[in-house]
Amino acid sequence: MCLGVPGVVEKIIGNSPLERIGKVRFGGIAREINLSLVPDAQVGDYVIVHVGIAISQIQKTEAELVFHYLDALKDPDSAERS
Amino acid sequence: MCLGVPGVVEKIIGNSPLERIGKVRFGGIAREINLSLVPDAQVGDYVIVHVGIAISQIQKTEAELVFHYLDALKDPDSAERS
Amino acid sequence: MKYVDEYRQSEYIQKIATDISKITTKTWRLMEVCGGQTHAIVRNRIDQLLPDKLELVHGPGCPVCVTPLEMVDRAIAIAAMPGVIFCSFGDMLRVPGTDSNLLEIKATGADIRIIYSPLQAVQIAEQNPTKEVIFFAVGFETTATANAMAAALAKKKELNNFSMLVSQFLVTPAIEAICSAPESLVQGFLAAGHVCSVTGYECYLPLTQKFRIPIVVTGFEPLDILEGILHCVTQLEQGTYHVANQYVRAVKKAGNWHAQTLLKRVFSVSNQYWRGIGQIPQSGLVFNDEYADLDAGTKFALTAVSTPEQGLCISGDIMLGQKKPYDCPHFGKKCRPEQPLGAPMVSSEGACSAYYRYSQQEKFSEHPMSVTDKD
Amino acid sequence: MKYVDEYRQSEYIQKIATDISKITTKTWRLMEVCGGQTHAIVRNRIDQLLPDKLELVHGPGCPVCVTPLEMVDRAIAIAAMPGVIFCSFGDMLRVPGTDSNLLEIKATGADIRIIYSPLQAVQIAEQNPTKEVIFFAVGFETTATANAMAAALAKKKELNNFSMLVSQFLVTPAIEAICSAPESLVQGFLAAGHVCSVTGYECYLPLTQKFRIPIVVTGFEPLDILEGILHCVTQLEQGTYHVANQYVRAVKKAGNWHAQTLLKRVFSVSNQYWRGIGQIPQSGLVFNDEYADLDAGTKFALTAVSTPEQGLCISGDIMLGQKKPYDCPHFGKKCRPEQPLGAPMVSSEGACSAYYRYSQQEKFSEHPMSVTDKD
Amino acid sequence: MNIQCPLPIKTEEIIKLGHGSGGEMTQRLLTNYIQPIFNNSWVAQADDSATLPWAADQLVFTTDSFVISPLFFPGGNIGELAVYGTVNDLAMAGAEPKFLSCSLILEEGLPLKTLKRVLLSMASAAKTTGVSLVTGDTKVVERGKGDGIYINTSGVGVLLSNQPTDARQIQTGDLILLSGDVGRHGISVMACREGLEFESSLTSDCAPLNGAVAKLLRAGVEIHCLRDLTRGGLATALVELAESSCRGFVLEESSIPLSETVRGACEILGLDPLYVANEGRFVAFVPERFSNLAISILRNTEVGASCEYIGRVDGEARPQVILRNNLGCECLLQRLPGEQLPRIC
Amino acid sequence: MNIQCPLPIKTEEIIKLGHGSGGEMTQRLLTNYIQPIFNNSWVAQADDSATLPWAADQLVFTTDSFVISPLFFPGGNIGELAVYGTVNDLAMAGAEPKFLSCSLILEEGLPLKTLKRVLLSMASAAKTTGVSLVTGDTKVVERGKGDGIYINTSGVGVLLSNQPTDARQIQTGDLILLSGDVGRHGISVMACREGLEFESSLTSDCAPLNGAVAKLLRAGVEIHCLRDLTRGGLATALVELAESSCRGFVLEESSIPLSETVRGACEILGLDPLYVANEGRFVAFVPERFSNLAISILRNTEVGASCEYIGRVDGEARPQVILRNNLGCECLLQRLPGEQLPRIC
Ligand code: SF4
Ligand code: SF4
Ligand SMILES: [Mg+2]
Ligand SMILES: [Mg+2]
Ligand SMILES: [Mg+2]
Ligand SMILES: [Mg+2]
Ligand SMILES: [Mg+2]
Ligand SMILES: [Mg+2]
Ligand SMILES: [Mg+2]
Ligand SMILES: [Mg+2]
Ligand SMILES: [Mg+2]
Ligand SMILES: [Mg+2]
Repeated sequence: MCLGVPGVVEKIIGNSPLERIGKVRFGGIAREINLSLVPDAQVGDYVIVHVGIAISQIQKTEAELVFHYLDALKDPDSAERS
Repeated sequence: MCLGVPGVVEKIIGNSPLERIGKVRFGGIAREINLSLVPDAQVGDYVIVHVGIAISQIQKTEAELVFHYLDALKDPDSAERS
Repeated sequence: MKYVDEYRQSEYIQKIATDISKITTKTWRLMEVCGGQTHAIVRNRIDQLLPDKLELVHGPGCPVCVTPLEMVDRAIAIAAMPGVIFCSFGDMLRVPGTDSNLLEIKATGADIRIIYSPLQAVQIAEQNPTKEVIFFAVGFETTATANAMAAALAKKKELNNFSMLVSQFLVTPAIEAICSAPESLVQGFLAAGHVCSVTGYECYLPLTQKFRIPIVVTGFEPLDILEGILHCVTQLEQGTYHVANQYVRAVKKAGNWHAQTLLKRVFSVSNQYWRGIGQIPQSGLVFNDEYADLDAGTKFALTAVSTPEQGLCISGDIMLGQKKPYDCPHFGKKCRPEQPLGAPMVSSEGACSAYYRYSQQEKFSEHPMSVTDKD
Repeated sequence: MKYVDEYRQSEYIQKIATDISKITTKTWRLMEVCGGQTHAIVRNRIDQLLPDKLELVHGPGCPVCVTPLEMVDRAIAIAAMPGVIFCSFGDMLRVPGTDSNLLEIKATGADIRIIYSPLQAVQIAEQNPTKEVIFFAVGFETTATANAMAAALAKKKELNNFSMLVSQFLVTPAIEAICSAPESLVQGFLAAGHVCSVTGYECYLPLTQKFRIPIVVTGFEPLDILEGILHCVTQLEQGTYHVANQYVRAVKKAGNWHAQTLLKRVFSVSNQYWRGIGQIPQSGLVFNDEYADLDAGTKFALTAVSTPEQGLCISGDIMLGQKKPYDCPHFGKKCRPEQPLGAPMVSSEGACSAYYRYSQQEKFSEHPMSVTDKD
Repeated sequence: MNIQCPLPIKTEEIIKLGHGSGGEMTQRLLTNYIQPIFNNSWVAQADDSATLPWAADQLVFTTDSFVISPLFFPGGNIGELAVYGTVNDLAMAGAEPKFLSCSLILEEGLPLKTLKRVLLSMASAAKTTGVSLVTGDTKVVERGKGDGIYINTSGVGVLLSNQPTDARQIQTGDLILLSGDVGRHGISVMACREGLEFESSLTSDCAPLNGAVAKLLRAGVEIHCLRDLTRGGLATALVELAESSCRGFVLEESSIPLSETVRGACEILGLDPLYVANEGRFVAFVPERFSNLAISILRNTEVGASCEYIGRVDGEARPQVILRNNLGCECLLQRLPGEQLPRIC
Repeated sequence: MNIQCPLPIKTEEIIKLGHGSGGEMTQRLLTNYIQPIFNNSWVAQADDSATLPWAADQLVFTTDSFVISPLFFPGGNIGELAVYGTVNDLAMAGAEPKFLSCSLILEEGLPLKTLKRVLLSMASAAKTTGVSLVTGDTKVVERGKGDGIYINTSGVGVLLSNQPTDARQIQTGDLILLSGDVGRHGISVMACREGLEFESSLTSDCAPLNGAVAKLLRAGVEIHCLRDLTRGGLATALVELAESSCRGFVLEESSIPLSETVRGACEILGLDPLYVANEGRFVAFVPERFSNLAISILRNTEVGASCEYIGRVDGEARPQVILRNNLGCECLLQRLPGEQLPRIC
């Protein structure tokens, strides 16, 4: 369950309690999203959005780990992952 | 004002106060009509109906007067009406 | 149909018309009081059967025409409220208010129901307990009787979501007002048969004497109207003035006692404003105290709104018999049935509308079809 | 789209799939806990990339599938009331109740609104003060967080025409229940990444130890799921069992503190009945006392109605990983997406529906198009 | 608050939005209802259009949408009406109706059995009139955005005669033949409308006119113009023709057939029967030399049994319609401004 | 109780029931709106049908009703849609569209200026596509029984080629040419729907396809089948064709054009873009030897600028559609049961 879609924060619009609102872009579209649960997310950050509410912020460095591993796989000797 | 249409009482359906109801026929159609204001009207009698309520009962004899007069007019000597 | 067909037979009609022509020696101006009479006359073109010397003028007896502008505005405001079912006779829907009419309000979403009988409004209230049901109770004595029946029934059924916006008129004070006007040109009256079935015609006796003018109660079929005219012209030619009853088959001198009792039980006489004419003392019927809770005017108190009549429409002059629709500069131009400027153009028995619909053949060159309009 | 496209690249997918095949030496049965994972697997036919020895079974993580029949009946009864606006996510509309479903009730006139976010339901309540607005708050921890936000906002705005019919489930007790079942064949779990973004995964640590079973938190993109499988199979082949987090970019060990705080502010843990499975202790979330006035279950007290589950649907066995949709005798016959017999056939990520839609190519001869049905 | 009805009554099989989605439910509607009921090779192909044989160098094309409430009324239903209405418009152009399209706008919640009844009526009406329903479309609108069923039918036909048949052919001296009594359709529909209900055995005049027209034309009757009477009644149809033809018509009220039922209803509601709707009546403009032939043929058809000559085209060029009434007076007939509303006075 | 607003705001000029009565108001609608805007000799005659010249021995006939909400959406409106939709159905039969009918179902309360905008769009769409709107009908339904405007258009056209163009002509080895990216119409309409609103610069793909089809056919491209993608999207259209042709199709997901906007919207709403509605896209089944010619012609048209070959007709006879996805897996495409609803998971 729980469709979660990554989007980038384009603007912070409101900031009252329970109503930290931002404009978040998903590919070619943008929508107002409640950012109250990701208080650290700033313009340019990516968040995971579920039913109109951001539930977590994407960690850039962690996101790249898998690709480092996969790119390394080209080298048949390093097929083992830490 | 006051469209009034003559119809014949075909049936008495209800008889509570303010709700003396009868089926009244007008040419090829029939409709339920409130007969409370014409308490003497019985099946076979003609009544004048205005907006669903009978406001008076037609007097058969009186209705014929004009035709007696007109029929008499044929006779040029009796053109004067009483 | 019995009691209808006989009164439309060509042969009898011709006889009586001939009779009228025979006895008419001078110019006479008669007023048919009631819109129903006007309708019968113009629809059947009875005018074509009368000698040129006789002129028929149209009276104020059309509730659609005389209901005050302010009352129409009030009806529109109530009908536009949410949670309301507004019930009205079909003819009231096109009457122009200051800015709109009921048909337009309906088109923008108001729940407005066209009913055939006031008793249906009571039924609708019973069936819709969560809605406020308001009935637009317009009319003269005849319809007021039916309205009173609806009120009494609602009371009996203890409905508290039902009320009536009343705009009711009495014929006798209107006739008196017309006779009293110094400029009045009316020489005889054809009184409304259906009103008299309720009221009787004793009330006319003092008027004939006071104004020395004949009053003839007539039915609404062509033969009734012609016979009424014959009675009236006969009196005029003979210089007499009394009340005659042409509509003997349905009208008794004392009227309908049951109807009168019911009317009195629910309503009291009051002053009344007539659209286009003005205030006429003791010419209206409003709820009496016992029925005051059914008064939609009180239940839905309207912040007083000044709705002065527009200057364009000369309906007052027309209803008082002083002018004909043709005399109105707007007739058939700015004012047409599909776009009425005044109430007499609305109902098909309103004087202007009746003239418009059935008299166009004389003035084809001004045919409205050729008028291009914004619409 | 960033953080989407990278995880769907064919080249990486092939690499990781090859990796999985390389290390798999025995038959393993893994359960993907969440309907979103099922959807990604079946929609993309990820099963075609896996060695025959690996079997994926579908878990109970679809709120559409596990919401009790009685709750659906209750939703239908409330939605059918006059004066009500009933708000729901799109997927709940086709779930079969005892005699009907929300889509049918809508078709017969109920005001049912499909919303994208619980916050819209609050907005609708604000905009319609004369109506009762009820939101069907189904979901696991992730959606429950959003539901809690809606409740807190409604409270803050002092709306008294807003309430929520809650049917909320917790994942951890369900995993524990599956592991505890003596007949369980599941050897490893792919845990739901979005649930864990809220809850974190510390709660899984005792489970891996108690049942000696690997649990891998995964995202929902094809690459996420494959990497999760790789992690899980690696552990199984090595005979280890611990919690691994594949979805590192979005899930922290401790989860989202703000979300957890909000959840606790509004809801408390309770026993919960799961459709097809039965009661699981401490596996639900209901309003705590402070928010009890928002509970539609209390506000619209339903005269207790016994709604025993029908015997036909074997959804419980399917959700517990004991049977596959193909094992159900009704699958694709009496039970089809346009006419579901059980909840797993309803939502496109319900196990039966997913199998139906994307697996027909193996059994064309039974193609439902050729089934003539009354409809 | 307590809910009265713990569970909703089992809903019958009804139209849902999904039936209009273009997916599996739409497909089932097509294969289980439309195709077996309309049953011809074109609808069986289930294309978005039909490719039809055509052997004429002219084509008569017409369209009408039907939005009647109630859907079923004494003597007919919306399905029949939709087929006959378009067939009649083709017949009125002097054409033989060939092919019809059928486009449905269904309101969410419509019982499928109601739809089936309507479709069966359409199929049988098509059979009666010799047309095929060859192409169609189905849309579903949300509850409260429709009224059960709206149907559009469009039709194509071939001309039956080389003589053009339209208002511009009307000539001075033509007689006006009315195919039967007027107002039945409007009054029989009104009789079952909420609030105006009355008792009567009246049925709608709803009927196909192409058979009668074909008989007249094939017998060599010269017809200058044909017009079916619909929404605005006899009066409106004639006013329109007077304008289009730039001729004046004179009618005799006494010769216009009218049933006692229609009269009674019009009296109590304050309506004029000449403006009440019809669905199976027409007027034909016939030169005097064909008048006996025309009436004798029409009298022998089912739809024309009570036909009458009701007037003639006047020498005078004024485009107007005069009704000479039973009292011997002349009334000008005009279009009504809008709908005819029941009157109280 | 006190009435807030003592007098209602002056209503703008709106549609009333009288406009559908067949009387004077209907006439004015015709003479002030329909006739001057559609402006051709057939509507000027104001008959109930149009008699049209026809110089072919076949006739392609189609109909569609348009019930879209909102009436105006980014990149188009219901009027354009109604003309293009029917023109496209004719084009898809390999026909040159000739004449269209226009039947309006108007809801009481519709502003006349909205109607005018829609009619002007229809007239201009007709001009663009070279068809004439020759016959029509107008009905008015009570408030709450419609949704502003419903439009039915039916159309007739003549075949452009002697080769039949329909599902039964599809042959093994045919390439499937898709005229452009999918899902624009559905998503741009959804973007302005209450509750799902999102920001995007997306416009509907709503466009006429007859020009492009005519170019292909006139250049001698052999086309076995044409189908425009409408309600059920690309997937539903292809499933239908697979069934009608009794052939299997294999598609490459990577070659199906899709805009970033449509992708984004589909991700957040949980929709599958292959099932989202289009109004200006089509697929053509082309034998391999014409594939270069076909794509080079289509690329040079406005509606086909982003066209691509997306798959081919399989040798195997199973009537099914297989999508080979970006991961190299094969998915069977099927009709959806009903409408696609937004998902949460
Ligand atoms: S024509 Fe119109 S403006 Fe003139 S008096 Fe009559 S209603 Fe009034
Ligand atoms: S196929 Fe249908 S009946 Fe069988 S388990 Fe799945 S949902 Fe239940
Ligand atoms: Mg037509
Ligand atoms: Mg027609
Ligand atoms: Mg016609
Ligand atoms: Mg279609
Ligand atoms: Mg409805
Ligand atoms: Mg079509
Ligand atoms: Mg189409
Ligand atoms: Mg198409
Ligand atoms: Mg028409
Ligand atoms: Mg609406």
